[in-house]
Amino acid sequence: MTALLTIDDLRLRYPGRGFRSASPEVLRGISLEIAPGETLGLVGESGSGKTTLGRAVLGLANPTGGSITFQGEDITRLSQKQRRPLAKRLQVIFQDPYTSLNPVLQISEILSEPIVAQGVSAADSRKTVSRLLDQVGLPSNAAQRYPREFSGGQRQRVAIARALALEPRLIVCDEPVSALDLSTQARVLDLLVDIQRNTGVSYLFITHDLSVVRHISHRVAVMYKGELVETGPVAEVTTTPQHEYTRSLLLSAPTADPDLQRERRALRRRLREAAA
Amino acid sequence: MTTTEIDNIAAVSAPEKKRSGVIRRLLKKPLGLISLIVLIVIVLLGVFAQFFSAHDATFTSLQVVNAPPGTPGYILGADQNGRDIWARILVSINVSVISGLIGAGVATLVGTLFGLLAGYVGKKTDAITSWTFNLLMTFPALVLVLVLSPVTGGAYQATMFIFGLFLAPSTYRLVRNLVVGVKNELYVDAARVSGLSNRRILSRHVLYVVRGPIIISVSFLATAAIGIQSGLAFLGVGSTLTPSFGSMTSDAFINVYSYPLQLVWPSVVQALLTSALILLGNAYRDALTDAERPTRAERRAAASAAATRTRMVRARTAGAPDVSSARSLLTVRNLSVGYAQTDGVLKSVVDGVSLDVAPGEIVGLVGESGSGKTQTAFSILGLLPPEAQVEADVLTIAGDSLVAKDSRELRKMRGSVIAYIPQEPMSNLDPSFTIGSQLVEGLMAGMSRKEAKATILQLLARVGIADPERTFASYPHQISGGMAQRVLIAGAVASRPKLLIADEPTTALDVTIQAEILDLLRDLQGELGMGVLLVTHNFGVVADLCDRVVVMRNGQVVETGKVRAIFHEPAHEYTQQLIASILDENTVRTDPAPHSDMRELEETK
Amino acid sequence: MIVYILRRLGAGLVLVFIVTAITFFLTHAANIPVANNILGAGATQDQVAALNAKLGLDQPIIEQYINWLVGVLHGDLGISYFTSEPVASGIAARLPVTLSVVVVSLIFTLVLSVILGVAAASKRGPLDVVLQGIATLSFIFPAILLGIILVYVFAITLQIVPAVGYTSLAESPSGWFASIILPAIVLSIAGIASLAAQIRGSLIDELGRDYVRTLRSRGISDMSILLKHALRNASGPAFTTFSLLFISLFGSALFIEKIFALPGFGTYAYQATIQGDLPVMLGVTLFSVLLVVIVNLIVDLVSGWLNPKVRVS
Amino acid sequence: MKYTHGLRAAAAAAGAVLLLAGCSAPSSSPSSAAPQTLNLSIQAPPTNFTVGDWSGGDSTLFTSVYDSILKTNVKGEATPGIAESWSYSPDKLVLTLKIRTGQKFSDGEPVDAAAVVASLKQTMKEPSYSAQLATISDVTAPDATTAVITLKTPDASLLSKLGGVQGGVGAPKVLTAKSSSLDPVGSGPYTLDKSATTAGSVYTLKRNPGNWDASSYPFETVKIRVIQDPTASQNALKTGQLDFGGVNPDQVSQFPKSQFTTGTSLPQAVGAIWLADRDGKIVPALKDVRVRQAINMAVDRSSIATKLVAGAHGTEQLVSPTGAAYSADLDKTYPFDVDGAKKLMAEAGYADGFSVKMPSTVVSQAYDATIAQELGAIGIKVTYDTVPFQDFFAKVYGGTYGLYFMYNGFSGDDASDLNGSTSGAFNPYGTTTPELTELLAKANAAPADKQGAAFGAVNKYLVDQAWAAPILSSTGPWVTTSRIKYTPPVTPSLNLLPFGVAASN
Repeated sequence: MTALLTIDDLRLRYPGRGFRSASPEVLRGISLEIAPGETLGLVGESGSGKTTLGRAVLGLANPTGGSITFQGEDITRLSQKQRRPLAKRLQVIFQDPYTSLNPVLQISEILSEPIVAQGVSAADSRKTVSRLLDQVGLPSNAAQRYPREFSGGQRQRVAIARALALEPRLIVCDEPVSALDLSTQARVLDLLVDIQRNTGVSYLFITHDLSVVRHISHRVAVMYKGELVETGPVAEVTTTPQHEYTRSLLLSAPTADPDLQRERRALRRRLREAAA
Repeated sequence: MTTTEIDNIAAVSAPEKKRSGVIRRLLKKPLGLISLIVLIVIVLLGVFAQFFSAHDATFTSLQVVNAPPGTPGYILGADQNGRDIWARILVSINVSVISGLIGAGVATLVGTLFGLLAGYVGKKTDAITSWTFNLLMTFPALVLVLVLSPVTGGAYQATMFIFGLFLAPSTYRLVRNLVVGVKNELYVDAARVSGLSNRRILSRHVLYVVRGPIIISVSFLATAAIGIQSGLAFLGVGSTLTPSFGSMTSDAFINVYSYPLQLVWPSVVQALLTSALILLGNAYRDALTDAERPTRAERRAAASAAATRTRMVRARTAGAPDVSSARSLLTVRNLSVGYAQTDGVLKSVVDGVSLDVAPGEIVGLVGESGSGKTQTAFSILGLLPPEAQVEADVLTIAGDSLVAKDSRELRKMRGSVIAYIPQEPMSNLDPSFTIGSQLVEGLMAGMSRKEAKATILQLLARVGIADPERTFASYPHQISGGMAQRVLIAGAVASRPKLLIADEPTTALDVTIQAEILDLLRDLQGELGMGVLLVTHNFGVVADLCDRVVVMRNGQVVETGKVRAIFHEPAHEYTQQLIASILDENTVRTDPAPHSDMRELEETK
Repeated sequence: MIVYILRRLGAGLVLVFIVTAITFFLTHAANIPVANNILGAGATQDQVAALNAKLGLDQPIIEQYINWLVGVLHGDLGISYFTSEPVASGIAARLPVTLSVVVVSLIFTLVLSVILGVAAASKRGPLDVVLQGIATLSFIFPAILLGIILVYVFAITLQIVPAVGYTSLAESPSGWFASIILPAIVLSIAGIASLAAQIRGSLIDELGRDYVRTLRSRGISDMSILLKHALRNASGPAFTTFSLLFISLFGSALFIEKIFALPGFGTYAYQATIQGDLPVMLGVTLFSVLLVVIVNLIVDLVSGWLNPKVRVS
Repeated sequence: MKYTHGLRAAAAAAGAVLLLAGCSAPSSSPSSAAPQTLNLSIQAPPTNFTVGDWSGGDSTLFTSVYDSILKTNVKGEATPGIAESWSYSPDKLVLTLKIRTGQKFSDGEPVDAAAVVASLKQTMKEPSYSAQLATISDVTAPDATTAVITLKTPDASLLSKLGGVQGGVGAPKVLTAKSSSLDPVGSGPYTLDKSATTAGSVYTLKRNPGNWDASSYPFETVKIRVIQDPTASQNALKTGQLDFGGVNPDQVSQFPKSQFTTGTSLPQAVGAIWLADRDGKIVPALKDVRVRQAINMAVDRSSIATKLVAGAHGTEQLVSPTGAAYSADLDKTYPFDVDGAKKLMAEAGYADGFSVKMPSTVVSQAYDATIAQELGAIGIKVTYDTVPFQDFFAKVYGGTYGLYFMYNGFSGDDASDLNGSTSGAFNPYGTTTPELTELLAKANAAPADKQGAAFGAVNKYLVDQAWAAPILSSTGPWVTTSRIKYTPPVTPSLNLLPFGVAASN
């Protein structure tokens, strides 16, 4: 299998405040691959480094070691200018639909901006905008509105449309549904799966929610304290976890069934008492 | 896309249809409109000075020296040199306006340009420019102006140019800090990922967003520049023959005891000019905040307790039936919460809610965002902002009615009978005080400081904090989110409340921590026999903790029932819909990644 | 902590070095005929040259600056060209005057703006509007007019304070206070408005924060929340304004000194600059930069103390 | 005070005037109820106290710490000082001074003829006074109580100069020492109290009971503040922080009779546009006498004197109206006549006028606009440079300006007035004519009874030649607190003799 994205021994340490003060490493040698059309779910608790990994792929954080290869091209350390052509192939959907859309721009401006930046005429970009709105299930009159006029789920659709504008090969999804309501969450996930089926785009899907991961991922990678502790097909990892951390993660997530949850709680308590 | 969401768009956007711009909003404010008119009138008087005055501003007539106001041809009188005060005021307006324009213009241009660069480009640029602007701030500007006066010839325009540079640091700081804030916004990241050039990001995203505060600062800079010019002229720096408010004041100051009015005229006009500028700036800021308010309101819908006053709960009707049973810990009947809109219409967010919590019972209050669940919880706690209009037939805790209680009585209840656990652990601790001191404060009413400390240390140990002494002395930023939530729980149960209201107590936490906190809550509830009202949108949490569930939607209760019943046999359509959207643990994505096709595609490239 | 203070002071010294250098070279560029100004009476070329030699003005510019720096390191700031007074004693005599006025004025400003800001933030509505009106009015009210009114009422009519001049604190504390009270009030007037607005704004922000609600949920009194918790957290941004205020008040002291005939630092600096009295200009520059550095350091230390997060370890 | 008072500059030590000076102080010793402190103000601080180097406004400070060879009393007469008597040789070229014995400098050294010689020689050397003492060829001290001044040409104003700053005598040991600039060692009626003095802002004088004339100076302490702002000094006067000040006529009523004494000063100074560049070095037009005359005709003296400066009189002469050289007829030489002035300008070849730069100082500020306008009416376009007063004379000597407005304080004698008007700051380019030189020489050498007429001829010549454009001679009201007895002097701001203690009722 030819990987679309290959991450090899990626390390990252944020610059310290003083001259020599070093902060702890956030990424400690991460290696993973994403195939074309595949969704890789990246799970971990806050501070595990999963968001940093996504930002490193997007060029928003600077790795201190290792490499990121995208479609055969080393994109580990590109200048902003070198990175610009990459926008056509690599896109992002952020967690917070409230801050990922510029509040003072109309939806049409938000959506046409990446297209125009690639040199497409304004008239053509208008057509693309209405196609995109249709694709994410928003009415075409949404183009003339501002982000604040939409609900969270609708905004996240706008963010998805923006990511799709340039027909990318990989979209980094950083917790795209965690800020959404339950019913909206399911619909947005369905939309993402549909889009993947239609376009063959790959997702690096970052989340802390195991049920979301199950829903959308082909494969799952589990991060813990800057390291990858377990990788594998979603069914395997979520049913027969190998790593202890993955196990505790699975047991900790409360399930939406009072009786099942009581069992899980008891199991967890036993495990903890055994450990102690 | 469901039809409900499309409906929502229409519904939400309806009042927004006539989306008035900031300028229009500004003109709608009486203060904004008046100050704008005053400003325009003053500026026009200056621009067309020669049409409004009978004499040249520098023309002296010895016949009218110190003539009183009303002298023919000299409306405001003449000064000590026999010059027309009115004519001089008109010319002074021009000098002031030009000074304001130059000073504020230079400061804004320089400050904005370098502020953008420093905030956006990187740490090194930031360090260098910040250092340079700090230098500018320490530099004695007057020295430079005087030293350079042979070069500038004392022309006030050149002087104001120099002072513009010295005013620039304030704009620089403002813009830089705004940009640093905006730079970390996700939409700027998104723009970068979208392949936008730095210039485009700066001009379109960053500058566009920070322009409001810059425009406001311009009004202050202009006043400052006008003040500086008149101050310098008062001191006699520069040409003394150019009429300006400062030189007029200086002339009049000499004669203040003989002709005090001569001092009043320039002062009044200058004050009018500057106050119009400032009030216009203020009105613009208000217009800008108004424009931003909807987004903020949404983001902080629950957190808008921007007041220390407590909202009293009003009885809906006199003699409402007392349905609170002796067994019930919390009884709520027909509770509504509304907020008056700017157009005077009351917008209801909670509408006729009734619910009960029995002693020792955990009741889940479930609903999506905007369902009114948090507003319901806060109205029970008496923590809604004063704008809220709260009414209820019955609102009783442990047999004690909250209706018509004043804020002091409510506060007493909050300290003892009823307690609260918030959602976001970090933001709910005062960053400036140690954990211990904030927790002790709540107990000080009933016991000595020593006792309170002992109680809190004991509690900290009880909520699972390994080193209570150390945590007691720590500041909030020194502990983790999970610890902070334990601290808040300790704070809530410190007074051994009968009713605990928890607002999404685990939403901000990682799943592993969430599980521990849930365990802790259950244990404490068992020990203390508290009734708990648990506000949440997480059905996993509901399943874990709750005995009964109240489902809310659009401010109303749609269904109430035992936890199993809700999960297994939801009666209401909405509840069914909610239960159905729960991502099933058993469905795992099985369709294979279509990488085979893609590989072919890759290979043909 | 001490390392931090020393480092900041070190950075301040670099700033002093650069700012005085700029002043020095700009003054030279402006080419003020110092010798002619001093000698006056149709001085001959020879006399001018002799005086220039005496003042060291015939040396290369760089050397003159280095000489000055060396002098400063030995504690010698030079002698005024015009009043023959050693610059150090000149500053020592005048700085306390201006500092007295500025510091007392800052205390007024602080106290009044906290009262106004807290009142406006906690009692929103009509009172807020009235307070804002007062604040705006005070901002635009001409200081000169206020000065003359105060002098007329308190000095001339009531005769409870002097109209001009300065009495040193050592000489008579009550005389000192009487001699600076009016100037300090006049100087305060503009700052109160901006600082009160600042405090009001950050207090309103602070009162909207989550922890305020949590504190209330524990039954803590409104007064304690407002004055102990919210005010302390709101004071951070206000303190930054405070340091800017100090700088601006120090600058505007010149006008006050004129009206009240105070022998202060501003007048000293102004006269020196007009005449091209280079040693005084440099001394004045040095001290004003140092003052700004120290005030900024104090403000940072205080706001560090107020905000445990940025507290220097 | 609104600069209505004159500016003493006859001795080049010019400055803004707040004080008037004179003599005939009460010789009675101060009563026990006498005020201990006299509070005065000056507008500009002195640059230093070194003998011969004194410049800056008011000379009261200098003449208080240094005794002078002679003294000038309130009537403007030369009276004994360090020299208890003096005599001229018949040819008026040798002045012999008999030095008083028993006087001591504040460092304990005796005041003798050698000190007098050293001080006078020092003053002659310094640029500030060298021009004014240029008539002196030598000074010698044949013995400890005799000093002899030899002159190149007779100088009728010499005695007056020796009674002023130029006659100041300091201790020879520290005469030129650096310390003397702030720490004067003299034998005057007062000593400088350094502990209560801040150079540039407050000067405190302590009475020197050892001075031979101590009884003329009843105040234990004299505190002299530098107050630049006229309103501030008026405030200080009203609150009693100052004991003396000049005010505008319309302000007199603000000082209640119960607390203040008021009066009107003698003519103190002449305010004139000094047409200094009579050789046309930087303003060629001024070389032409017709241009200078045109300027004289363009100025509306009587209006300026009555409207701009209440209480002044228009004048066309540089001498005091109280002196013998003054002639009322001369004030009709150049009546206000714009057309006539224009005609003269055209005749001189300046029909289109010309542009000049003038300095604008605190002293001239009140007149600047009017002067610019009136000169503008005959085609002379005036632009102003703002010049701080301290720099004014330096700039003028530096030859920066062809013409400027300034006051020249009257000295009490025609000789000083006219010698002063033709030298120093009022003749920075040193212009002269053979006729003037001759007229001056004749007048200076004239016997006392003929001097009035002789200087009258000089005066007439200066008026005819439009040497300057005099505008007004100023008098003005003064105010003192009622505990002070003030005697308006002929020569203002010279010394503390006009100040005495009011008789208590």
